[in-house]
Amino acid sequence: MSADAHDHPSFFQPLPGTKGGLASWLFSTDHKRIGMLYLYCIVTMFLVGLALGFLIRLELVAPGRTIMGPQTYNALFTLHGVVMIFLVVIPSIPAAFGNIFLPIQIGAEDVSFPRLNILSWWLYIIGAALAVLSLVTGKGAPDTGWTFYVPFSAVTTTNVDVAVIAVFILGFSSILTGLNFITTLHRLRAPGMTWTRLPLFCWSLYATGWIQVLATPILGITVLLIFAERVLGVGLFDPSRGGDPILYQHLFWIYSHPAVYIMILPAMGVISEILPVFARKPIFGYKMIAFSSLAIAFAGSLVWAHHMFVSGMSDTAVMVFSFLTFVVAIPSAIKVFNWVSTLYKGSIRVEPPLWYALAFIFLFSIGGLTGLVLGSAGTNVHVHDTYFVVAHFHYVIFGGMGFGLFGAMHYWFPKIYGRMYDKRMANWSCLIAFVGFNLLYFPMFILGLQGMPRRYYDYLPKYAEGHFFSTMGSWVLATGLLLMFWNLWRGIRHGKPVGRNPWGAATLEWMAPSPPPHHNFDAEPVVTHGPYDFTGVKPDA
Amino acid sequence: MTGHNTAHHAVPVRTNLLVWAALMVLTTITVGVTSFDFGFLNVVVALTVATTKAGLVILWFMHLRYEGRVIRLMVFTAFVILAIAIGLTFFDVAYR
Amino acid sequence: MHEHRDYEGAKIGMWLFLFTEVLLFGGLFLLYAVFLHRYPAEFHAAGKELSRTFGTVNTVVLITSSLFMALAISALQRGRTVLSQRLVLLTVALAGVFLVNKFFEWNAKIGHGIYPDSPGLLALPPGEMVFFNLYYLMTGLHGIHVVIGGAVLLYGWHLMRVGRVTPEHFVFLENGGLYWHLVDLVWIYLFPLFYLVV
Amino acid sequence: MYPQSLSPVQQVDFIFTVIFGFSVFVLLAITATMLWFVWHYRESRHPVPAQISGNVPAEIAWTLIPSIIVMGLFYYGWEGYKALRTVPEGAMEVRVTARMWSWVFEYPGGKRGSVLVVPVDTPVKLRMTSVDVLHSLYVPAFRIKMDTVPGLETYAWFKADRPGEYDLLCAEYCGLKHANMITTVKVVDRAAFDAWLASADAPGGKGRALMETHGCISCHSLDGTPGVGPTFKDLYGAEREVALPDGTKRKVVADEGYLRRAFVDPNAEVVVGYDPIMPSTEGMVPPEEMEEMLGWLMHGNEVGHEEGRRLMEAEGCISCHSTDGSVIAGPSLKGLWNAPTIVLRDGKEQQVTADEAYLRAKIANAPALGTVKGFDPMMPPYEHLTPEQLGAMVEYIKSLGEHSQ
Repeated sequence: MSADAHDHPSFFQPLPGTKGGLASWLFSTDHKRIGMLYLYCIVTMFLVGLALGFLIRLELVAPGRTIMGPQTYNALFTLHGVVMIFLVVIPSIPAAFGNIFLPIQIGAEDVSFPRLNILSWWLYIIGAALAVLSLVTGKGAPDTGWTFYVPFSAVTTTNVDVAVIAVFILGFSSILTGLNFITTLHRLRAPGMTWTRLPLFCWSLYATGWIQVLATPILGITVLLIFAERVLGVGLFDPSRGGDPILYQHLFWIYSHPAVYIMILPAMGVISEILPVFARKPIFGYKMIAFSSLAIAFAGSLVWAHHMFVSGMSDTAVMVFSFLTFVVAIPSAIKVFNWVSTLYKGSIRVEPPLWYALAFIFLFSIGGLTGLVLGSAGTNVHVHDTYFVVAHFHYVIFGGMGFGLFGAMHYWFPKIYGRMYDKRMANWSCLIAFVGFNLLYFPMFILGLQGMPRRYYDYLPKYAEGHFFSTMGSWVLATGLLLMFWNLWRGIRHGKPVGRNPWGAATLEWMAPSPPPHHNFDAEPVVTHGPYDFTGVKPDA
Repeated sequence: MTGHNTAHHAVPVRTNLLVWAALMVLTTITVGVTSFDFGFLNVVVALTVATTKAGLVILWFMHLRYEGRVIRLMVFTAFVILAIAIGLTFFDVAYR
Repeated sequence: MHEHRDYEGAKIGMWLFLFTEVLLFGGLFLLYAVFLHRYPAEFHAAGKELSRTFGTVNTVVLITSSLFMALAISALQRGRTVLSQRLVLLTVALAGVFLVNKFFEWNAKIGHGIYPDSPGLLALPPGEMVFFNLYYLMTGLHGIHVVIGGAVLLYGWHLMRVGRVTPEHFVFLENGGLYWHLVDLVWIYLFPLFYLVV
Repeated sequence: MYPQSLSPVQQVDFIFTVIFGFSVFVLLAITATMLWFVWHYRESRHPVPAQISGNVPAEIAWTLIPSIIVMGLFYYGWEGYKALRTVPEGAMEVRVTARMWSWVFEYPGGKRGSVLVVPVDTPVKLRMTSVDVLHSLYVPAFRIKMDTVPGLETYAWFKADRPGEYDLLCAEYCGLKHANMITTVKVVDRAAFDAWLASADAPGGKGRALMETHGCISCHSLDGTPGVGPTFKDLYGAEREVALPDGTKRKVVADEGYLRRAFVDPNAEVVVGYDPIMPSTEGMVPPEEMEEMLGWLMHGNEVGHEEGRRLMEAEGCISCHSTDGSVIAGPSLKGLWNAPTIVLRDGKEQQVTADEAYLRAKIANAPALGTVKGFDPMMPPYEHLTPEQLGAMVEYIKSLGEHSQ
């Protein structure tokens, strides 16, 4: 631990006069401890999801049966989706790093509702437990895909009931986090922390919070309707009862498209933090980036039906939603241009977090640009529900949010633990993961263009080559990621101790000791300059 | 943060009673007009009355009239998003 | 842990929570709008099956309960704790009246063999099936909110009695009141949509 | 560029090319710029950063220019979509029914099959629906994809410009055998198509059709159910008791001679239990047509295994019920005949035997008969099947062997 630890007991240590122990974590209302609980749960769940994805790829290495039967395969990709989307990607950056750093970045002691915060984590755990329960109870693991499309999800005999309740509870957990962050940002900013001095990470969490609050309830009612259809026979999506299955898709995507921005916006926030620190200059166009977060959050809630161009929806709706989809591309493009410009005439120190940020920009650009193919109505028809889509969203979500998360881990690691990981190893793991990632997902674009539909247990021999390379890529990627986690794990225990501000960053969390003490600051800080004003700020490591 | 509760505006009893009376009158109207048939306007009339009633409840009973700009803007945003969700869905269902 | 006394923050949080409730019902309102558009005649026919009297009485009951709630807050702000307590109890009592009413209404319908998945319902035309399914879902979900709202207000009453909600610190009751008004608000829309739909 | 003169496939491919070209350019530009900045402005080479916090004209430029470009992309994308959705006049219509996990294509005139056969250079409009869950008809070669939705008719169209065989896949996840819901679009020349369409695949061919034309079927069932007159099922060669006009009864064998007599003078020997009300066909039916019908009664009426197998493949039965004893989504047809079976019906277990009556009823309306224990209730009803088609299927099941033990 660093020298600071003697003066201020860090949040890892028990509060003076208390016992500590597991209960002091599980029922803690300290935002940092809750954030750490989330972080460890999310990393665990990520490894589970990774293993599931690895098995899926292994099955697809060659046509025909390889290691499992079709029912197992269908359950696996459903589980991979549910775990990755609801247990990893949606909470990931906001619930882990948002919880730990949002209050510190604005100079607050905690979030507005600390008890709701721990409740939110408990709901997450209950949701995760129910998701696991759905595998071992009832008539087998859900086999619907994470989208739970009706009528299939209404007629399959697998245990969809428990799974949708799990999703409902996880949604509630997400809502509480968003609600907490919005209120915190409105009410608990330190003196001098005006909205235009807010770190961009906080701006992105603010925009995310709004999506969580306004979109998630729609998912809640949608999954409840599946439950009602299965258990009570309320057939609002059942055509034989006057219902309409396409309406399910509307409701589902009214949430799930904005949810994509719940996933990516916080990662964009992380990148906006990392780039100026390592370029040693202010972020290019602060207001534009902050505003584009809000613009993405708003415009992102207008485009849901671009997932439904071939669903049987009206052609008019296709035109409207295709148009709006192209509109939402613009704020994302602005962000990318501003990030690249931030590097212009900087004094760039290449450290592991920056590598992850650069990888993010590259992978997210591919994801975004292939989104144009999907947003364009004519081309969407051909690639919809093919491997092209699988590749596209893995580039956006894994390449974007995933590498953003890894970037955040490497960036804030010394702050959380007061130690530094092995930087050489971190660079290598980033490179291996990057190569593996592209080897895994790039062939999927080609497979999709050739007409390989997604969610196929088996495939025609003409797609064998692409699948083979893709599976190879999954091995390389897994190697890179395991190396990365191992390196971080070793860093926690044996890393070189560091001081308060090893990167020379200017946001408030770097003024607190590493690791931060229980109440974050000795005295309430007064903010006098912007978050990316590096004049006089020096790295102290 | 602010430790006490001075900013609160106690709504006069009279105002509350007036709002209640207005809500009752609107309820009578909306039940009463069902004996007339305005065709498709029936729904419009019913929803206009309902929205007026909702406005009264939000502004006075829920004190939105006395809240600051932040909360008002938030309420507005929430209803706009709901309206967008319903409105854009009709690009599908109305043209299918 | 130390207590936050940020009333404005608590209210913002409550409003945000209310938005989630609005959007939760919003999904169902969306479905209602679409199906009304698709089956206007069937909705008209099915709407006639519901008792307008029950609906109107319940509307009056809920609006009046909302008035009592608003009066309870005003009374508390003026320091008249006992009056406020009584008004809260009156509000909860009206919630009970609403639920009893609702019980008889549902009971009558179920007695006629009209409830989700019943043979009687499945024999109806598709549009009417949708109408009744929506009716049970939306009024059912609303009913659950009435129960929760009543429970929250009862707890608020208890807090007043033990002196944890006071004329100085009443944000719990105020937020409980906001929740209760929201329940009223949802009913203000449900009433014309189901009982007066023509 | 005159998009009107392009086929939808060419038009869509054109948009692909444009978007990919644009994307590759942007990606390379961003990546190269980024890496060059990182290298050029590295700390050791550029120790003092310039304090630039923005540049409004540049930001406006890279807001406006992409906006204009993406609007252009939207326009071309929409044009391509319109081409995919605008069916030329006079397109041949084929009805598509998707079900777990097979396709049924129904042509004008009622011919049905599980492979989509179309003539070359002819626009084909597919009018699609589903009987169970969502599926999606996807033919990569024609760039078309459209969900099939229960309770809704959707459409897609294409024009094949050269003969050949193309994959037709299901693109919307639909359960266990989603990946096997693949069939073929067979594009053939016009003459071959016409010949194929005209080829009879209804059992019995012309004689059977004439039976319908002359209204015989309305009184004489084909599946054994009693009607106004005796059933045709298993009639040829059977022994029957008949009543003569004078009231005496005797036994006859329904051989060729009897059948001929029955055509000409039907009320001379009436099967006991029926009224003598059939009009004579003499003068009503040309002799050669009578011969056709007679021929069908004697030979065509024996439903063959081949026919049953063909039907069960066309209707997609085989995609859930194996013929080799393995279990897919439903019980195997092998050894099913007369097998004791436990079905769950209204929550109760019942013991039934897979006999003729059960199998016919089960195929025609599975949901009404409950579910075989251990399987999911997912088999849709097949109400469009005629009694003799059901008979053919049962015959085929019989041919796969009786339940042993």
